Amino acid sequence: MNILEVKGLEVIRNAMKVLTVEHLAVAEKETLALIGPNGAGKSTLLLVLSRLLKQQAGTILYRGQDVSTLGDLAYRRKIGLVLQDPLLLDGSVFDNVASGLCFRRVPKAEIHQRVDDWLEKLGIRHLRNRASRALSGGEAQRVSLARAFVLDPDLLLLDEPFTALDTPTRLRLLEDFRLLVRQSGVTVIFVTHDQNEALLLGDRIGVMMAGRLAQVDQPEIVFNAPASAEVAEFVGVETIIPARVIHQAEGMVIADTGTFQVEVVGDCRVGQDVYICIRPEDVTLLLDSDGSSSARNRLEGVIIRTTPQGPLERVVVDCGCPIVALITRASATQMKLQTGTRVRASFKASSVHLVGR
Amino acid sequence: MNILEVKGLEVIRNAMKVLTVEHLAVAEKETLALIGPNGAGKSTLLLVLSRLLKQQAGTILYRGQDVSTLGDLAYRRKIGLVLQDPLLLDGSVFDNVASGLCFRRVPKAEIHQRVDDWLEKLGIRHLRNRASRALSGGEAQRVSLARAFVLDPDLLLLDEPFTALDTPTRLRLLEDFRLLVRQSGVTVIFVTHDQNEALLLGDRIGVMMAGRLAQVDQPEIVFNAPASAEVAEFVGVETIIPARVIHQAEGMVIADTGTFQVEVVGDCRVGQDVYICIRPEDVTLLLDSDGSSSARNRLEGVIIRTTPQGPLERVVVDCGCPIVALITRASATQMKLQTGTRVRASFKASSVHLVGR
Amino acid sequence: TTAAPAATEPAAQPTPEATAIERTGPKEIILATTTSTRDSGLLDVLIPVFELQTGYTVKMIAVGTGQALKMGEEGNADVLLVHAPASEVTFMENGYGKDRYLVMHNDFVLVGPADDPAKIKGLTAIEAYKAIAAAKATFVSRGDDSGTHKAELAIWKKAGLEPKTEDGWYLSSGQGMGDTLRITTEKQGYTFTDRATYLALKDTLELEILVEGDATLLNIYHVITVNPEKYSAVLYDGGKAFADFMVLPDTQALIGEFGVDQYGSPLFFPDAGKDESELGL
Amino acid sequence: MEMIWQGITEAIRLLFSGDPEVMEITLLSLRISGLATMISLLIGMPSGTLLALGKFPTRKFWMSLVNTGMALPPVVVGLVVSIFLWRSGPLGSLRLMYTPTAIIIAQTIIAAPVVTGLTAAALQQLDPRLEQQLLGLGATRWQVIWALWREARLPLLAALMAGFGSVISEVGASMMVGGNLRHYTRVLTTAIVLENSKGEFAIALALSFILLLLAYLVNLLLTWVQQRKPQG
Amino acid sequence: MEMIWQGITEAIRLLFSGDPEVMEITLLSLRISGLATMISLLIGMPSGTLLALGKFPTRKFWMSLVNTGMALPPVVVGLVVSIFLWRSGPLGSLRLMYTPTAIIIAQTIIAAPVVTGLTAAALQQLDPRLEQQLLGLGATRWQVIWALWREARLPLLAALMAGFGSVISEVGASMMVGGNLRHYTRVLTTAIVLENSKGEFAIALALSFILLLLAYLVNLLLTWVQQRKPQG
Ligand SMILES: Nc1ncnc2c1ncn2[C@@H]1O[C@H](COP(=O)(O)OP(=O)(O)OP(=O)(O)O)[C@@H](O)[C@H]1O
Ligand SMILES: Nc1ncnc2c1ncn2[C@@H]1O[C@H](COP(=O)(O)OP(=O)(O)OP(=O)(O)O)[C@@H](O)[C@H]1O
Ligand SMILES: [Mg+2]
Ligand SMILES: [Mg+2]
Repeated sequence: MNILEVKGLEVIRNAMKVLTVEHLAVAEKETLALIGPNGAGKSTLLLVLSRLLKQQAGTILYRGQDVSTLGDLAYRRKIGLVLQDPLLLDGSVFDNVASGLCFRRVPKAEIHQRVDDWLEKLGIRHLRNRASRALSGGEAQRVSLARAFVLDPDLLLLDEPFTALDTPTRLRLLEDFRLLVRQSGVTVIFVTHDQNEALLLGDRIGVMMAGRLAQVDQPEIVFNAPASAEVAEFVGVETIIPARVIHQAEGMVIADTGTFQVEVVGDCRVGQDVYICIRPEDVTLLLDSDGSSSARNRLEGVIIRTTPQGPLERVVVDCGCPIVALITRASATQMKLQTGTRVRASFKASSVHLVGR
Repeated sequence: MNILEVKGLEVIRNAMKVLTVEHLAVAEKETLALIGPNGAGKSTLLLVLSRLLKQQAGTILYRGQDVSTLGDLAYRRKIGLVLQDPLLLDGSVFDNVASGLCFRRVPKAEIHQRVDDWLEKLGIRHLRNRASRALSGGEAQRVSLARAFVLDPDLLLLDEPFTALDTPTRLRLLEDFRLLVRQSGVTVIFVTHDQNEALLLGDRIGVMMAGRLAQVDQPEIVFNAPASAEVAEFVGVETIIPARVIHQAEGMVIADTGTFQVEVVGDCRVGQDVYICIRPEDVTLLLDSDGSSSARNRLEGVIIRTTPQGPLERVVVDCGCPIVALITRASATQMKLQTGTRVRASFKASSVHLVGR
Repeated sequence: TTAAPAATEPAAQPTPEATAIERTGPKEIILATTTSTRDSGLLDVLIPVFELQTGYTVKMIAVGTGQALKMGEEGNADVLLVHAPASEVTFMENGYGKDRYLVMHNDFVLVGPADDPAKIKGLTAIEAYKAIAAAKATFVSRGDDSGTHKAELAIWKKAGLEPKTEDGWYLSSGQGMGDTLRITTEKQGYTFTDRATYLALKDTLELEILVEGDATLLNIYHVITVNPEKYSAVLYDGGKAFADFMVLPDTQALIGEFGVDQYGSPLFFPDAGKDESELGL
Repeated sequence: MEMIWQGITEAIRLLFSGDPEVMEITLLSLRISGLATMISLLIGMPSGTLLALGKFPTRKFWMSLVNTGMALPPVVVGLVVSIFLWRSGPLGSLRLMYTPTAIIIAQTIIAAPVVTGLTAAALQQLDPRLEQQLLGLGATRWQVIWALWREARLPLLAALMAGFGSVISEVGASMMVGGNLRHYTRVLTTAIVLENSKGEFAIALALSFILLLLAYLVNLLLTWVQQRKPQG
Repeated sequence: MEMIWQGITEAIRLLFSGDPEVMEITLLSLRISGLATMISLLIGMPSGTLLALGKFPTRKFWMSLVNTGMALPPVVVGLVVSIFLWRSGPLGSLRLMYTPTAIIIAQTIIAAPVVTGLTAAALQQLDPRLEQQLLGLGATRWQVIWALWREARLPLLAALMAGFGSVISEVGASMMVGGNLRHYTRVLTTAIVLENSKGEFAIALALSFILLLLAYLVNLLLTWVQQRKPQG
């Protein structure tokens, strides 16, 4: 059953239509990650879902019931909300984390217990009696998280909840959070700019673009089979080349870019104009001298740029048009890749995705 | 010549000593990335460096001159500052970006030109006349960045400047920013929680821990040869095993963990208690059946967990004590790695680092 | 502030219960009077005696004569103690008042700086006014339609003059006698005042009596009960009791003695039972 | 100058001799103005909150009306209240004229707009997203208001002080509707005017000092409350 | 009740007939109170800013003094100013007593603490990091203050209105130090008191309405300025 269902939503802010959601359903116990460019309307969607911003059109159903008939308060008491800014109240850290429980008139002893529990989990127990105005950015964010988590809600709406946290804490928290979500069966909708987070936590990922949900799907599908060139670009498909389908047979398609031809697993009408989308991590680089590979597509080219990207190296190869590959630093060093090196970029027919244009 | 030099700095906030920096020198045109856990004192350091918080002890030299004799205003007019929160002024986006130039009484025409230029570069030209109160989080952050960049300062102090930006924008901006920094020769000190950012932009990386600079060094050294186990843990060295040096000869050391022995390129006294530090991306996994490898260290074990991490897979292998490896999704699929699979974890003697305990 | 005898205090203590009874009970009357009678302290002596004798509580509201008469016209007061005979007659003729008794008089004086620039000392009031106008010496008028103001205007009229504030030397203070005297001191001008107020404030002023004892300078006080037929809310019995009290021989004696120990001479002269014509009007 | 010293000496003497009449006047002032301030708070804080947080079309009009009300002259209030409370007025039958109650009514009319206007200004200055955050935490309307009041307690206390200040110090209305009746409606300001018009400047000054002292003490008390709260 | 209608009718008549005396009194009120408010702004905004942003040890003490000053009774101010300006007083030789200047002095003493206190409260309510951000952008002290004033312009305008309101509406001080001299120091409030004491309630009410109208117009003007600014 869907815990939340949105139909025909339209939101106008500042005399501009900033959000249009025809339909969105979030299942019980599901975690939906929202990603998208700045100003796409992600925060606006969370605000509307928590009834803090009234929509100009459309309905929101909570467990099948229209929230406007359910009553805002009753509905809000079922959700936990973390806004993009921590917005702490004047008072101690404890006061802040306890505030939602106080509003719900939870007995004092229980409040203490639950708050301390969460302060501990978020590693801010030592800040318990600190004034909320005297916290660092990350500390404030943790307080804001504790404040929502302590409520033990049915639905968590989180707006970039982990951004200000340091990396080890974030990784640990992501892990803990994933377990917690699985165990408690809470439904989560969260906004993130970190695609790893979306991949790790999201049962589904929603990509918002210019006020619309451009795609809502399983992470693998969003990342590997984006619905449009824009989505593809946004989710890190770095090689996007316009092409035309010239052959189609047995679930295999050949697309021609003008410079080279690419074999793709898929189903497209001959003559259709498409974009060829290839994720950089799906591109393997071989030195000219190297042996064979099982990949069907092999393009020769020259490296025009390499940039480090975490433990990986991002390599741009000019094969007529630029193709981007992401390879481990180890292979890059081993193969002595540098600008000017001639390489062959190879990728499987199954890791190429075509979107219409 | 050092543009900035800090000596014997001590800062007390809230009756607690939150910052102690014995010495820190930042060279002209250098980019220093500050990383560290939440509450470590990174923001505090930037505040002190921009003379917005007075230190209780210590001096700050700007181009060899004590800033307290230079005068706060004259000094501040040489720097560009982005605080952790955007803190925009009431008014339009244009007003905000122009504010620093207005304070400096730059001619109006020039202000318009420079502001528009930066609005364009940061992709917020369309928001030029928008009220600053009606921006999304990422939009506000971009305004805050434009506001500092437009000043064309000698020294940029940036506190988590790119956090709220969406991934493609952030990547593009990082690239642009790197070029800009190189071209303009501006000195940059920036705080980040994204170690990639630190790696990509930082000429050196400073690791702050509990109010102290635990290590300041080239990125490779910080990441591969952390100064202590804490730093190691913080910079993503996931395998940290206590051991004792049992043999030393010709720049090679053998350390014994009790369960197994590890060969390390390095120089340590026999009998010394150390931690063995191995970065996950330096660990290769081989199936039992696989052939040889040039790596000196090979440990057998069973996979106890795999988690996706972006385009990579994080694999924890129990070899008596857990060893963490980061491998491409492609290899993981190819090798059919999953919990329970028996594998050999192998790593080069040169990619192991020992820190004293 | 401690002029009232201690014995009268219980009757007026604002205890909560007492307040409640007073507010609703018929034994509480409102006396509207002029500021001069209050500022001189005379009523602070008389009212406690009245309250003790009759059991009534008096709310003495000190306002301008104009406002006092207006309060009577609208039934907002039960009894008036005022000194503007001409207006009082109109008031009675219009049926707003029921009883009107002559109570007492004192006199008006012309005061001015010791150096007396217009040289009016010893002149009659009318001559003095003419001299002031001729010299364009500063003259401060009350200008508030009070009894004093009306008396002052009557003399100007008799002198055949009609000074205007636009002329510059004739000022209109629009305030009570005390403040007008103070302004006169500051401006080193002349003013027309009742003797009682002048004597009460003499120490803080730099003014001297220059003209006095003229028949035109009489200041006559009447007590008037408000006609209950116009407004049923008016407490005629109480008002009448107060009016009667004011003309009692004992009260009249008190009036006559008031101020003697402080100023060496009485401030008011009891006139109960006399005819107005006896006072030379 | 010398008069001011006399006034101070006299004030000290009056205070320490415990002159019963001065005590009575002082306590009455405190009681009347305190009560008027309380009632103004009861009226002004909710209305100010409504003006600041409410979203109704006539909000701006009401706001400028309230701001005008902040400049309501005590004499005008005194006059209008008199017209209502006089026997000839529509509420004459209540016999409230020239009672402490009448002063309280007039002072409430004076202080309520002050408290309302400053409450609204205080709340409007808060980050509007704070209200959202509170609602998001499951607060009821009342809990949101309560929390916002806590956040804005500094300017709200300033509003309270301004309200109290405006009534303890006004004289026009108290004089008109109270009548300055000895032992009954004579408060500090009306007593000062009386002593002044009697030429008793030293006593007037002494009463003035007592009045200022009173204001200062109330003020200290509120500042103390204000400083103490954050720990609560 | 009926009297109030009479008052309104009378007010309209006086306004539209352009009665020269009413015009004169109104303009004088506006001029005196406007000037006093200006001077109070010149004194109060800097001092309030200093109190809010300064970091000196006696700050709290000064703050409570200013708060007390907000409750400064006009009659007390009138009395003390009188004592100074009387011929017998230390400034007697300036011959300022019973002149418009005297009223301006007294009203300034009344309004300055109001403006100071509300300015301080307004600035204290801002995010303290805003000051840091401005300094970080290279603003001079003055530029920081100017920018913070812009940020807090809503409550600052409220402070201005409160200051103007407190002087246009007070009567005690104007009466005492101005003397209510016709054509010279008679302002709206003192004229109201006079007409009231004459029993001319309708005219008193009419003048009251004019006074309120004036306050409302000034208020509308300021609200309009306030609404207009953000575009600037
Ligand atoms: N308070 C506001 N008033 C009016 N318009 C707003 C307001 N806040 C945001 N907007 C506009 O609404 C649109 C959507 O904003 P929203 O905050 O939902 O974006 P977002 O997807 O959360 O972006 P970000 O990743 O930067 O947080 C943007 O165009 C933004 O400029
Ligand atoms: N305004 C303040 N007053 C007092 N103490 C503060 C204040 N701000 C931060 N602190 C404390 O000072 C220490 C350092 O804070 P700082 O903001 O420098 O941390 P940070 O390294 O920037 O952390 P983060 O990554 O969370 O932003 C922390 O312990 C914090 O609690
Ligand atoms: Mg957002
Ligand atoms: Mg920080």
